[in-house]
Amino acid sequence: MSTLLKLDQVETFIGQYHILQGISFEVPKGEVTVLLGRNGAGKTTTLRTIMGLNPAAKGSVLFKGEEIKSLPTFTIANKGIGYVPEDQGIFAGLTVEENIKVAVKKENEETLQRLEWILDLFPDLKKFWKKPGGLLSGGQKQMLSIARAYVNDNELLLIDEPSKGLAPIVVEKVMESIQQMKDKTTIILVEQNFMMASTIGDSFYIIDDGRTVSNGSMNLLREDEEMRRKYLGIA
Amino acid sequence: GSGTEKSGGTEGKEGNDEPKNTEPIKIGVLASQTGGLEAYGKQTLRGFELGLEYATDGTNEVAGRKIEFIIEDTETKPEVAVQKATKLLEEDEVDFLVGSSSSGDTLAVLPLAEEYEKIMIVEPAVADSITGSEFNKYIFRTARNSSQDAVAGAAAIAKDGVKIATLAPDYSFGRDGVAAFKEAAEKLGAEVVHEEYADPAATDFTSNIQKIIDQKPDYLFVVWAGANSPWNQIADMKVQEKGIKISTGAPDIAALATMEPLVGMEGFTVYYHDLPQNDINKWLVDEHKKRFNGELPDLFTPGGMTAAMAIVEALKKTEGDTDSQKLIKTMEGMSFDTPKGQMTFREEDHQALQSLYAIKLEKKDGVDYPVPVLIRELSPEETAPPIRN
Amino acid sequence: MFSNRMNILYLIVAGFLAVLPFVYDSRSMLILLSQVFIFAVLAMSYDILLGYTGIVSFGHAMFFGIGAYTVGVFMKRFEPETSYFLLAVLVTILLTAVVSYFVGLLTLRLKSHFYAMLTMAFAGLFLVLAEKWRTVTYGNDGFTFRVPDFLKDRTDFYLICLGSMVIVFILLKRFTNSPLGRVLQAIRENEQRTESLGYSVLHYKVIASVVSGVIAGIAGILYAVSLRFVNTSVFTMDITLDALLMTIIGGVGTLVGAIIGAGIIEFSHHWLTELAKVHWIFERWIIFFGIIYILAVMFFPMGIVGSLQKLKFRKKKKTSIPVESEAVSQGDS
Amino acid sequence: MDVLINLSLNGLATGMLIFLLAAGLTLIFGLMDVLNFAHGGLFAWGAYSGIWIYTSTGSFFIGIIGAILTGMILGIVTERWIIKPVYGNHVQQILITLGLMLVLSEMLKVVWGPNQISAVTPDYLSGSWEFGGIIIIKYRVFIIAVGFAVFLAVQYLLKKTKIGLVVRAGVMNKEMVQSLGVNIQRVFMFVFMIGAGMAALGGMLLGPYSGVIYADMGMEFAILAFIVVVIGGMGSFTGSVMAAILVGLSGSFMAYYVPDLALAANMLLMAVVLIFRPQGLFGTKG
Amino acid sequence: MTAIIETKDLSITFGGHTAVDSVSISVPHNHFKSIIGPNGAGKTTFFNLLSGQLMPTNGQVMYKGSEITKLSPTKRTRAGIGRSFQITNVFPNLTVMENVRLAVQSHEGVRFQMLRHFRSFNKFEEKAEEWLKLVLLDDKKDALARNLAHGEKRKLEIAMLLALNTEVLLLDEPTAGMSLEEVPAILEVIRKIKQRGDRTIILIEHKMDMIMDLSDSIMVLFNGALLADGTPKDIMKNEMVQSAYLGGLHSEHAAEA
Ligand SMILES: Nc1ncnc2c1ncn2[C@@H]1O[C@H](COP(=O)(O)OP(=O)(O)OP(=O)(O)O)[C@@H](O)[C@H]1O
Ligand SMILES: Nc1ncnc2c1ncn2[C@@H]1O[C@H](COP(=O)(O)OP(=O)(O)OP(=O)(O)O)[C@@H](O)[C@H]1O
Ligand SMILES: [Mg+2]
Ligand SMILES: [Mg+2]
Repeated sequence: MSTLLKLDQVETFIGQYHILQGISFEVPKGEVTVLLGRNGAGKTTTLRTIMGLNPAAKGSVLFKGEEIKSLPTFTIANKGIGYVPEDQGIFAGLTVEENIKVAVKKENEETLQRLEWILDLFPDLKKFWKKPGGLLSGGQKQMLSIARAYVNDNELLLIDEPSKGLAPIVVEKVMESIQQMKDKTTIILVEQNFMMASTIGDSFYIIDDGRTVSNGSMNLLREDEEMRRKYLGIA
Repeated sequence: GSGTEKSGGTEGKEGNDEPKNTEPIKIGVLASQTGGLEAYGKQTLRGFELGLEYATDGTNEVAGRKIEFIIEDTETKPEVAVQKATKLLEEDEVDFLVGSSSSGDTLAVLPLAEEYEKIMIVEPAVADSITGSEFNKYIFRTARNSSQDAVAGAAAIAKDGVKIATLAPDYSFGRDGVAAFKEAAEKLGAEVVHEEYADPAATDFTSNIQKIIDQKPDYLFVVWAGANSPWNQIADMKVQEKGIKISTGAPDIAALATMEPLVGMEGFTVYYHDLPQNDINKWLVDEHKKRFNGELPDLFTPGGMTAAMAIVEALKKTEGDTDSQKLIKTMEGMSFDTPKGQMTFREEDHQALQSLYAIKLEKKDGVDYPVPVLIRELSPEETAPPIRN
Repeated sequence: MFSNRMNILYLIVAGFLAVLPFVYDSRSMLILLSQVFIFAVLAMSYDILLGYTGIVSFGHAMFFGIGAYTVGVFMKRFEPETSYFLLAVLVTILLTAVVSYFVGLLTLRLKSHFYAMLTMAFAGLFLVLAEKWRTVTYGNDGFTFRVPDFLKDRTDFYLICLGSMVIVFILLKRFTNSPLGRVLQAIRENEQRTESLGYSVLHYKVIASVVSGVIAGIAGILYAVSLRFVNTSVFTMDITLDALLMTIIGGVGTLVGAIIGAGIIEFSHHWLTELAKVHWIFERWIIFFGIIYILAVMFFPMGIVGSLQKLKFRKKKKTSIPVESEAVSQGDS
Repeated sequence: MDVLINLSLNGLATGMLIFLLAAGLTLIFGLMDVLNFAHGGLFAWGAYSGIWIYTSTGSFFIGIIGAILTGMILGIVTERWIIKPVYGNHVQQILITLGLMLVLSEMLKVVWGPNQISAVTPDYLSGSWEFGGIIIIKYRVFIIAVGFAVFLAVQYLLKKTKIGLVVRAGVMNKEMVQSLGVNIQRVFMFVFMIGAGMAALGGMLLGPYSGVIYADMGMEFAILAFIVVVIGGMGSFTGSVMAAILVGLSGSFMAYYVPDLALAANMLLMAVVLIFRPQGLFGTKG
Repeated sequence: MTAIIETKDLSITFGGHTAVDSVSISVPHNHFKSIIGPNGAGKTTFFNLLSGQLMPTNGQVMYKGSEITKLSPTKRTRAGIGRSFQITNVFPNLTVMENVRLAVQSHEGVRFQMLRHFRSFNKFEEKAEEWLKLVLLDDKKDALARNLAHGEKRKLEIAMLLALNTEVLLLDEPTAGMSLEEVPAILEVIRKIKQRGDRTIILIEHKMDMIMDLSDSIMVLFNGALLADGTPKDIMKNEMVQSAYLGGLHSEHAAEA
């Protein structure tokens, strides 16, 4: 299987702070790669670096073999990368419909179909179609944020803690949806919900203090209690 | 204050004890070189310079003393005017102040003239209160004041039985002007049937004009200043077609250009370059054209010249003595020549009485704005305003 | 109070300014500096609103004007004596407190721009009042008045302005560093959260509005006394904008910034107009003045003081631990 | 009756003119949330360049086009150099745009001199019709027509394209719209350019309305534009039209019926609207 | 046991949509109650009604026997109802320390003190530091709140609530986004407070193991209405809860537990 995205010794500064100090990983096409790590480890910053929101100062970010490190965010997005930020990034004053409309890149049949699929997945969004995004409940915002990323035909999705604030049954649905998309879309997932991460993840990377410190296949982690304890503090 | 004693004292001594003083005489000129009244400030300054030259026959000297002048920009802000005036008085130790373009700036400076006991020639600020309620004896005004304008305006149109409505901007200038006009017009037997005051910054004057039309006066007398003006709308509302004649003061050339719709109106003016027929004015027009590539002197150019001429005249009389008390005595009642004929500082309020001109706006070939054409000269006696100090 | 280097620096500067008139005898410099002090007081009062409570007011001239007119009218109507002057100060404090209280109550519930515009409307109404109440105010031309003897001498007046500025600075420094001041900053950051911490936001905002209004009124008094003249210009938007510009150029939320801003604007104004006489290029000096504003934003995005603080901080802590001092809120105390 | 009709018509026309002045600001301030104090400078430049082109070519129409182009070019330059670094920061916006305002209005004097300049209506638009006591000024009818046209055009732009949405989203969360693949900088520049063009158009049309243009017209009318945008409700185009007409009508009626308060008309109107509707006429709560 | 918080027919409608629908509950003193329910069920809204951020369209809120339905959030906080927010809600440009210090200051009732230097209230800072230690955030006390990672902000949010030291604690998904490793520590803090036995806690969470572990009782909201209110065991057995909230995976999970 080919590599869709490859980070090599990426270092990122925010202001004068050296946040990422050496992140390297490869994301094989069609797989779910999970980033794990403590609060403040640099998971979110890694995703933001890929998106060009906190551009990397050193190292390389290759998407389909092309260096995207210093491209502007919108260009990166238009290469087929979707992003669900950890704070959801809802446009509070826009309705659910408008939030999605802003995201849509091509208004064609396919998009409509995907939209239908999304609304089946999250019926709440349909119910509150004309409601300002800012008035949604926490979980509904999360759904909207995911929906916005799903509505386009993206090759790569960066999803930052999707399960946060979602009811268990919805978490399950999101997991299913990720499975369904797998053939077309590659996913990088940051997730604290280990049950979810371990169920749908194919491989994992652990980030600590701005560095990738360990990686392997998810099966490995599921079985290796030692490693879980060491990096994740769970048995 | 300490400043007062210092400058006042030494000056007095020098003036009295040493008759052969050869130190230069200094004049501080305050004018708006930036801001809204910039155009007026420039006219005053050009006039002033020409005036000094004319009055001293090009020597810039009087009674053996050189005359120097220092120009300061008030920016049309009272606090700047005070700063600059103080600088002139304190640091440059000027003997006279001249200025300024705005009434507000001038009013703010008046107390300084008194504090430092220096003569201030007010030019071209028009507020009545300068020679009225705010007057002090160091103030002399070569400019005409609002009341003189108003009296001239009245003289141009008011007669027994004439019904007049007025339109003025709703601030001091407009209110003062109309009050003075009303007094003068009623003295001449006319009746002011309606006073309309409009927001000077309004985009739309039609409501005000509508009201005036409703009153069916014979004349509409307009007191106006500032770029935003009602002329267009007066024409659009067909005021003249309704038999209401318009009268107002003719402004400077730039503003005359906006008065196209009022061709034919009768009013008055302070100055237009071909109105006063005398040698001084002829010289002014010629020199001005020569020096400023063909430009004509405008509304306030002769005023600047007049201020300079008044100072030189007074100094000639005191033989170069700049003692203020002596100067005041000399200047009270003093008559002097100006581009607008002879003027006289009235003893009571130091207002220069002067000629104004009843005119009619006419279209002239080769001139792209309506031109004020003389109907008759209004003599200084005729336009003398009431004494209000 | 005088515990660290910054305070010693302030003390030195204040001391220097206090002896200046006795060693450097330039009247226009004194007047210019007095002007700086007066506007510094105004700008500091504005900083309480903008920098510490996070509200932009377009109507600050209202309080400045009330102060200016009160003292003007008192001196004109009654005798220019110290007792009447003190009475005028008292009346100003009262009037500005009452007006800022009610205007505060009426306006502070509004959100940002709407608040700004409503204050502008109120200031506009005061302007019209000053214009129309001609028997007292003499309309827009205004009037001159005499001042009590102790305010006449420029040096004395200079010292009074300097003293006022120093006192206002110390008081406001205390005020902003007090527990109450800290709550104001919390309101600036997150109003709703402050509320749910158990602070009633409106009370605090009204207090800020009153404090700021009263001090602006005092600046107005000094201003009118310095001119011995008052006209409607004290109520115009220009005054508010001046306060705003000085605060921003100096750095919002720092108080010293307001003083420095006042100095920068008054002095660059002064120098530019001087230059205008030297070279024709500077005849349109206002263009250069405008360029100064633009450059100020580009090079000192957080205002002079704010940006310097940030710089100083960077030098001190060049580390990878993402720790940052309260550059914005804590000021220099 | 005639009086009422006259007052209403003139109020409406003035309102439409004010709308034209404010329309650009509705985009720049209302929608993009940029406190642009240089807006007055933009429409003063529109007025000067437009009138200058009009008097030198003799064609009013070319003058209008010229004004709009001038405005758009200035808009692009302004956005690129002045506004871009300060999006989202009101405090910096105030300072930098006030600086720009000074530069713009002083530059007018450098280019065209400090004097006021007269602006005449083209022959085919000057004069008025009179029906009984009702006077209809031709130029005002023209203004009303242009006002409506601009309103419809912008309304179309905002409603039928994603631009309005994208701008609003961009103001709320710039990073997020970019993450969704939108080049928000280009969109902002485009909208700013349109706003500046409309400001210039408004300035140009104001010229013949009052017969004169002058360098300080900018600040004077900019305040009016701000009033309109705020009482209309930030970012609501319909709100702006309504507010502008309200300002026009209230000015017209107050000048006639309560002249003593005419000076305070706009401020009173704004105070009343904001006290009773703190979010503006067409603003959404919260 | 007397009720400390009671609601009677509490309802709120947003333009036709009833987010909380006639909910009547009663929470005894020093009780630990959890609220579960699908997304959009009205849990947060219910909190908003308790803490005063929203006013109900109908019904009453009672606190210690007296009605507080119309009281402002400020007054309720002072009366002893503190809350944390689901969407992180802190003072972004103040330091972590200052964020907590403000809460301590409020708890100490120092409100309109305007001339004393804030640093003279040293004990506030000491107190604040203690709270920060408790939530494992003391190493970040000088950082600006906005520069914290998401999980760190959640801890700050909790510290601020704890610093208010109120009798009633309303916790809205306190551990959402917190890392696996640190959740136990926060749980421990909550557990300790519970064990002290002088606080009433109402918790909204989607983490079932946590809820099962801590709660004395659980109430379930569905479409705004109160579906069930009972012991954890009873609630887990409820079929509706299983099918519409927990879903397949979790039922197994619950069964295991
Ligand atoms: N703007 C910023 N300025 C300074 N430090 C920052 C900034 N943004 C993030 N940091 C710091 O960078 C580190 C990494 O943050 P990041 O958000 O990537 O962590 P994370 O792994 O996503 O954590 P979490 O699980 O809590 O979301 C944290 O210590 C955080 O405090
Ligand atoms: N201010 C408001 N205006 C309009 N609707 C609102 C408002 N607040 C909440 N709602 C609606 O009320 C419903 C309940 O929202 P609430 O936030 O209480 O849900 P929740 O149970 O906390 O959900 P979650 O688990 O996702 O946080 C939602 O459908 C939401 O859209
Ligand atoms: Mg994160
Ligand atoms: Mg919730």
